[in-house]
Amino acid sequence: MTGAPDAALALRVEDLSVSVGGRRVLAQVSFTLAPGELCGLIGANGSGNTTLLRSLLGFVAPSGGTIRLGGDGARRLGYLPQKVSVDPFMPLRARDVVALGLDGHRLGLPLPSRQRRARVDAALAAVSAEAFADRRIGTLSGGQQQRVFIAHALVRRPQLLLLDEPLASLDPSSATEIATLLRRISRDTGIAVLMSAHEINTLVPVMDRVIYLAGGRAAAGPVAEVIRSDVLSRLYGHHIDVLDVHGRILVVPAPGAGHDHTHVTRVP
Amino acid sequence: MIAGIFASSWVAGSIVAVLAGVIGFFVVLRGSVFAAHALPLGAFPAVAAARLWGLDLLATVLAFSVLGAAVVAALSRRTRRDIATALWLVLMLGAGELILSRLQGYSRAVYGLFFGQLLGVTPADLHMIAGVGAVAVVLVLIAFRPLLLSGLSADLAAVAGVPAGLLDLVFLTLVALAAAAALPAVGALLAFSLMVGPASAARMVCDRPLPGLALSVALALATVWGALLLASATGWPVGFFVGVAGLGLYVAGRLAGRGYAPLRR
Amino acid sequence: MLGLLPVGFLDSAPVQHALVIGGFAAVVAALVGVPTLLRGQAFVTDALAHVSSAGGALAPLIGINALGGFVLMSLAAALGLEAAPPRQRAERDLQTGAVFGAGLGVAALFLYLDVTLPGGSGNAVGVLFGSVFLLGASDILPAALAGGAALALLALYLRPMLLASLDPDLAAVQGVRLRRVGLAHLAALTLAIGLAAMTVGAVLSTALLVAPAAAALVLTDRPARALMLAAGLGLAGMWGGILMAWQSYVWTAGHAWPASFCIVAVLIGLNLAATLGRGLWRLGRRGAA
Amino acid sequence: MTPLTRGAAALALAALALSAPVTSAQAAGTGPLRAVGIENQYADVIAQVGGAHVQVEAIEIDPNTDPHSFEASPKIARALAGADLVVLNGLGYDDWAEKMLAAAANPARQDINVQHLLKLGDDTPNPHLWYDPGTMPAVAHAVAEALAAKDPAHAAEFRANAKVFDAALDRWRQAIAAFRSAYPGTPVAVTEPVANYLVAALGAKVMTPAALELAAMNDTDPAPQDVAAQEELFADKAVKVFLYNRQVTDDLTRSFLDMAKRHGIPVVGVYETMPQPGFTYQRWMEATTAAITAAVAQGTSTERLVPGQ
Repeated sequence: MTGAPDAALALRVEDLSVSVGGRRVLAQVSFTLAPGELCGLIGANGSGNTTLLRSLLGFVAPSGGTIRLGGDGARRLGYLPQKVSVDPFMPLRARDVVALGLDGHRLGLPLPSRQRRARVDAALAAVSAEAFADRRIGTLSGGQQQRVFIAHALVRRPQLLLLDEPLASLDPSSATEIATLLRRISRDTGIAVLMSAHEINTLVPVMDRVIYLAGGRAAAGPVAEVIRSDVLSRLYGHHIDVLDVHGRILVVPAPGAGHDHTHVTRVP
Repeated sequence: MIAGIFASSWVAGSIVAVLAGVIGFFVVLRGSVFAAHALPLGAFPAVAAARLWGLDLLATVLAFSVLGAAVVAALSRRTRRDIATALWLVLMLGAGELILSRLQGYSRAVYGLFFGQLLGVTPADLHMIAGVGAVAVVLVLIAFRPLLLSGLSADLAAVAGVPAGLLDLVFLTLVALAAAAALPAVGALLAFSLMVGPASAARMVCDRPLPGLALSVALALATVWGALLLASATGWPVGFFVGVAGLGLYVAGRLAGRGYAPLRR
Repeated sequence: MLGLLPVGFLDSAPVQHALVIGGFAAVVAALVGVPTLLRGQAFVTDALAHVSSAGGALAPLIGINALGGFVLMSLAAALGLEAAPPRQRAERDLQTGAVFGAGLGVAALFLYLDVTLPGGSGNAVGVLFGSVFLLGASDILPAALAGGAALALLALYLRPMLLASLDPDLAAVQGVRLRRVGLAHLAALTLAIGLAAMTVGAVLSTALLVAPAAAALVLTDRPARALMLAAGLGLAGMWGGILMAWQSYVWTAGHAWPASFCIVAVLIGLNLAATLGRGLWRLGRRGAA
Repeated sequence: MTPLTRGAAALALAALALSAPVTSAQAAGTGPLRAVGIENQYADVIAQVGGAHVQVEAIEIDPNTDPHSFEASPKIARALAGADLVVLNGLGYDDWAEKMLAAAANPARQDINVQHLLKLGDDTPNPHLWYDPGTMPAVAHAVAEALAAKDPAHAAEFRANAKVFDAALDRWRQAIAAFRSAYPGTPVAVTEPVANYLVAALGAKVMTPAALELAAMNDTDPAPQDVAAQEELFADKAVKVFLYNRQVTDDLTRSFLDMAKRHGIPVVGVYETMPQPGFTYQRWMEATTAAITAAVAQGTSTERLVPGQ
């Protein structure tokens, strides 16, 4: 599905449709992502977030549409799956986890090299994890582990970093920290970041673009152009109110429109 | 004090210890303890079949162990792994009993598979143990990083393009190889003890994989040598000391791990 | 229906005892198997069954019967496991493995002493491969006691067991004493293994606990139905195996197949059929949708 | 090198240094020879032939379990490695010993494998060779020759002792001949084929289904039909005596014992190893034969052999 390189864009998705087990999960989803952009992928459970990410990774074959990756055409993707649960007694330091991101798929014993160490250090520095780089992964807090896994995904210098619900299991302050961290990484390195979330407000201050998924369809664009009553109403197929309460966004279905796909973003 | 313990026993015990230490490290890391118990014991019908049809014992045991690894790997995609393993094990033990009942004459030698005779290792056994053991250790070291990564998280391994199904099969086959090599010396039951105890203590003490692996091997060697010395001093069988040392190492590991790794989270 | 059975089958005293006691054992084991699998303890089951060999080896040394030694040793192992229960499944497997290894080491010692010391009689490892056709009227009482106790524990603690297997934290919040439930479960498990060991032997008793319960849990999600299905499948496996063992005498001219093998084979066959049937049914439903 | 690996290496070296192959502790000509009988009945024969010039050790005193599921200890390994003569049964009955002797190869040691001595094939179904009246005389003579080779100074004494041993078996042989002529073709039931060689020598017939004997011996499940056939033997009083293995009992054999008692079939205990104390091999065999005779003649049971009877 990967087409010709498109130098200006990190990712271009056109009319992507995906069916899983005979059920259409995504219908004609289109969006683009430029290098250095951070894009939020917002949608309720079951609205196709994970399927979209998995089809970008090539784990799921689309039934229609195209996915083009930018740059030199090599599929340099970083991915952080939802909820990586770690055995607390795993004999791996944070540093070792990051190193596995670099060459965990290679055969043979890991030979220490200056270059390898430098890249691991750089990835750890990028997520500000130097302080606990030599601690066992199982002893780190959820937020610290999430940083290490982001470094694990970053260390191979991807063009595009995909993260599935990276904030889901974090407390609000850690979530904000990680969101800000991702913002900084995308700005500093030019990596395009696509992260899914249930909750929009943590991402509002950091994201450049948003893809809003509902019922398998998507509305994509800058936040101000997508999170609007008219756009979301069209997406859901019935009236939706978008309220601004002291700087927090509330997506509320109109009374009586008790449809399956209605979705109220949680206000923390 | 050492008189009565033969050089071949020391060497065989040391090879099995290295093998168990290496394979056991990944058994513990990947949570494949049940498979490590079931695959060696699943060779029970192989021992009986080799006698019934006059087959080569090692070849038959290897074939059954590898078949077991393949079946468990395949079945665990359909059902839960522990259930697949349990069902495979009881089917094999039942089949072993069936084959045993077809044998004429005194055929209880097949039960020798359970406990092994470390002191009865012949030079021919030694070559076999060393050969199969070397293959298994080399394969583990080749697949070191993918095994580590998929042990950390199956999802992360999949993202890195590690073929999970294949790796799983390779790993279970390695466990089966290790078991086949260890059978004549320490038997199916104690090979397992040697895989679990040292590795579980090592991963608590070491934060890094390679030193952890080295410590696992060192503890396994210490277990075997200590067991041989104690057995020599007391006149009791080696297996008793191996089994008890395995539990001791596990408990020591748990106590060592309590300090810094939260059990409850 | 009865007319379909081979001549002499129901008239044979060994068969009658096997059908009654074996059937009871199969039902108890299948029922205990359901919460056992829900708690993810297939390995514990197998480990306790194998550790019994130490009890079998101990029995002649201290002059008790093999089954007594067996229950004694697996109960000791169960208590050892419950003394410090870890939370993660991988950790529990490791702990089980360590206790298992120690149990077998002890078995190695007892077996050694059995051979080299003058002592009582008793076949130390014979109990590992029991036989359903050797059950007699004298086995009814111990079977009823062990099975009754296991069923009583199950009846008392089934709901907390299910809740604790679903979510230990939730169960703790609801006032379930996890330690007590775990202990009750292991006690019921040990009794069920002992009962199953009387019929198919200790090392194969895992089959009676795991196979029917696993098949039932494939077929239904509801605990009550799973219990009923498991009991039915266990009974079917036991009786089918007994019939197969009886008939094999005819098939192979005087060389019957071991009853334990037949029972295990039928049980696993039923399990495979359930798994395949469920898969086909799902496939069919998907095709229809 | 970390301290740990250094320690491990040191340990390894120490182990290697200590693990030099063990040689016979016995220098020729000084002190008594050392011999091992794997089963105590063989040890008894060695003792009778060797007299004061041989120090004998028995390994299996009471195999009330399967010798295969047992792991031999260094003590046993030491005894075997340091012995000048080892007698083992063969036929897989004590194959742990075969393995251990192969592991501790010692050209100075004489190994007498009774199976090979009697030129029996590996497919011989019954390993309980000592119940055959032909076995022990052959063993005694082989032991005498082996000892004579080790200690030529006492060769004549060893050979004479073997002749005495052989002659001492005459009473047993006479008892067998008397039984043969008095009770030809006596039907007997058994649990395992323990004493079947004696049964054959007595001219008696084992009525128990062969598959059932095998199942009992090898711990596999018996067929209900075979169990029923055995029960019928008791119920119909179709057998005159039931030979019961005293040392390896399980549910199967116990249920037969109960049945035999219920139907008034006399029971005679037979053994995997020589009952101790108070028995020699000759006395043991005589007592067993006398017990079978008493059972057939008077219907008396001898469940446990007691010395002095």
